[in-house]
Amino acid sequence: MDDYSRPFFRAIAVTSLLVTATALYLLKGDIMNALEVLLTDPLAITATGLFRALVFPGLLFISVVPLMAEWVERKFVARVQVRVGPLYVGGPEGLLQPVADMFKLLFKEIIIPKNADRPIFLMAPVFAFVLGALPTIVIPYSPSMVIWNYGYGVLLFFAILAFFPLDVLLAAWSSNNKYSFIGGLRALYQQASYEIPIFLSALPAVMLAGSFRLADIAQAQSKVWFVFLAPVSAAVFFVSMLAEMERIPFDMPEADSELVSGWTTEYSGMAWGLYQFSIYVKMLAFAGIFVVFFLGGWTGPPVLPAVAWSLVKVSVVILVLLSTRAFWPRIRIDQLIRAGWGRLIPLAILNILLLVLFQHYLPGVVG
Amino acid sequence: MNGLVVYIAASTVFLAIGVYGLLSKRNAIRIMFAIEIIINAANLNIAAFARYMSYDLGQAQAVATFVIALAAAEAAVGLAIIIEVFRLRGRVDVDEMKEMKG
Amino acid sequence: MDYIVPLALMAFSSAAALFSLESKSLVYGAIALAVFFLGLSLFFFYLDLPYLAIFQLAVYVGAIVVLIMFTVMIVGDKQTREGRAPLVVLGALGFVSMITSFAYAMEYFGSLDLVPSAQPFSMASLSAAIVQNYGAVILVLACLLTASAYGAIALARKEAEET
Amino acid sequence: MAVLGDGSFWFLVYLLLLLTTGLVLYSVSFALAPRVRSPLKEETFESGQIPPGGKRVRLVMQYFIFLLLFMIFDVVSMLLFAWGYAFFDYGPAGSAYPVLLLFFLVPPIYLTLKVARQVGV
Repeated sequence: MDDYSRPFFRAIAVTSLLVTATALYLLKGDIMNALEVLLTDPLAITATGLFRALVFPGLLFISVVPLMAEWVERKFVARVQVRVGPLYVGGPEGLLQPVADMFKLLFKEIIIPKNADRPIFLMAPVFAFVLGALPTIVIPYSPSMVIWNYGYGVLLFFAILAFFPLDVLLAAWSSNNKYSFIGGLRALYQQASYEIPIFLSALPAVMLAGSFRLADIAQAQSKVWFVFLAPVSAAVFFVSMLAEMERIPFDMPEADSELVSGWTTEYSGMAWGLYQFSIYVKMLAFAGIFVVFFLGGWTGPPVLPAVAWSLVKVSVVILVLLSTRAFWPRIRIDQLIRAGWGRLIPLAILNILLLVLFQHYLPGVVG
Repeated sequence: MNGLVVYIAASTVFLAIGVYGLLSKRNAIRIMFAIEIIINAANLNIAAFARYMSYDLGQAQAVATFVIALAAAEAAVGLAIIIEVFRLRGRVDVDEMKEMKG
Repeated sequence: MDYIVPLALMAFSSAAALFSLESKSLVYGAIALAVFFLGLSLFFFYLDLPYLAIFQLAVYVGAIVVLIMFTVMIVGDKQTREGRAPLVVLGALGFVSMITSFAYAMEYFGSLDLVPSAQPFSMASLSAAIVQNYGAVILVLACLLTASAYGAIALARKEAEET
Repeated sequence: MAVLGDGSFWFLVYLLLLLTTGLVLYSVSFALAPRVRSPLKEETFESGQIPPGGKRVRLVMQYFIFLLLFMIFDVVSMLLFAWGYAFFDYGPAGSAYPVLLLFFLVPPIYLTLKVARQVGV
């Protein structure tokens, strides 16, 4: 490390120390409480808030799932393309390859390009990481297994989502690279265009359940899953989800054959790693909310516990999301925008109108 | 003294900052900033009075959301105008927008 | 203490608002504007009006700031000429007059014996307001939004034709 | 007035935890990774070409109209959530104005798509 990067390092280190201290100060009562519970009744630890924030729907879970998802994706795509994929690191089938990748990224240099806007360039990945992971706070995995059972969870989820284009645009602009900026603008067009189908196709779930609380929405599907009452909306939501995450049929922002690597072109090392992580953790959040909106959350036959049902559904949705990468070609940006405004929004509106028409018959089936 | 006074003070300060920006800036985008700040000052007043005067909170929030909707419509048209002026003139000073024939 | 949180939010937001108007770079100004909107939404959260707070975040930070940022990046970050001396004086006068009117407002509202109403906000009352009381307002709003959409499209149309 | 009620304490905690994680990963990377300055490395990457032109070029913006439309729709769809919350409470009559609001916004989409097609976007 030379003089040139020392101020950044110092600033980041001091900030992280301050933030850690604040978190510890806020949590001191809960930590003592959790320790006490751990000593008296270890199984009851899952009911404490600290466990939720740190382990299960919280930090540990959302950092393990992206690593697993990356491994599954690489294996899956490799199999489809008649390759073997990761093989050597960590026991069978290269299971620990993503962990090795993470350590590799830790040791790679973070290059700051010439004429870049340094404060924005360096802080954008951290905010992307936070914004990508924050929506998972409202997603319930069972009636009680949720970090914050907020009464306005649906709106909060979408509000946090709305910050993402801003971060992408700033990252693209600050790296002072033409490819980055084109990629950033494409990401902006894409995420802005597909936010509306997401809103409008999430509306039927709220309409049917009559609540913004995600746990209530899942509970309302104890009789019929909303995917059967609002199938068009579910389809629209799924496609918009792919577009919001910039997965393969819609990955114009980082079209590697045209735009080098889109808006992440100038990012290297852990900065790039944080971006990649944020994309995968966003996938987890989206899969979770898709399950809650349309696939009934934790509801299902009582052969499995509630949490297991949620996890099974979320894994299935993530698998389907990942598999698109292997099967579909990339479409063009104008086709994408035309499809979003000309097809998906009218379809979402159509489903809302259908629900209004059949309003009289609905209360019987909504639990 | 009561808590409402703090909100009125905050609202006044925002309004004053907004008016200052509106009058002293040349750049059309800066003027846009000032307008948004003024609209937000009004919204803060609506919210604070609803809470302290025991008005119906639902109606107050509905009115505030309508204000935000108007602000969004205004921003859409305003930014379209700014882009158009920039295309014609190459800069966005309001002093130079003497004729708007398009 | 009842005043500390609003006062802190006021300092935070007004600093952001001032920075958004006075910063050298327009991009940093737009970021400061986003911070100002965030401060306002914290105000609304503190007043226990969550729907309005989240609406503020989604619309202002999610749409308006993004569009402003886009415009700034198209128009160029660097400032054109800035500041108008006679009007700065006028602005200062406006500032003073507003502070004076605030003093008068204080005299009235400060003397009242007000406490924040303890009623929790229920979403049902907002829905009732939107569906029952303000149906006609929604219609007018629809007309206005449509008109502004038409206007914006008509303005942007020429731009699209030339590129 | 609820400041940290309704479990929003955990929102703050979670936010801080995420910030800590991101910043710690970042600072560990800054501490461990080597840093060697060289003018070639800091040149912006444009597929091996020497980057031509000025610092920040102005770029095409033919989809600007869709952004403007997005702004209008963002407001409308957030407003519709307030109606969706009480969908069953007011019967068909309550749905009249919101549905009308949706219908009003279909022509601008059509017009925008037409304009976009005219200019060959």
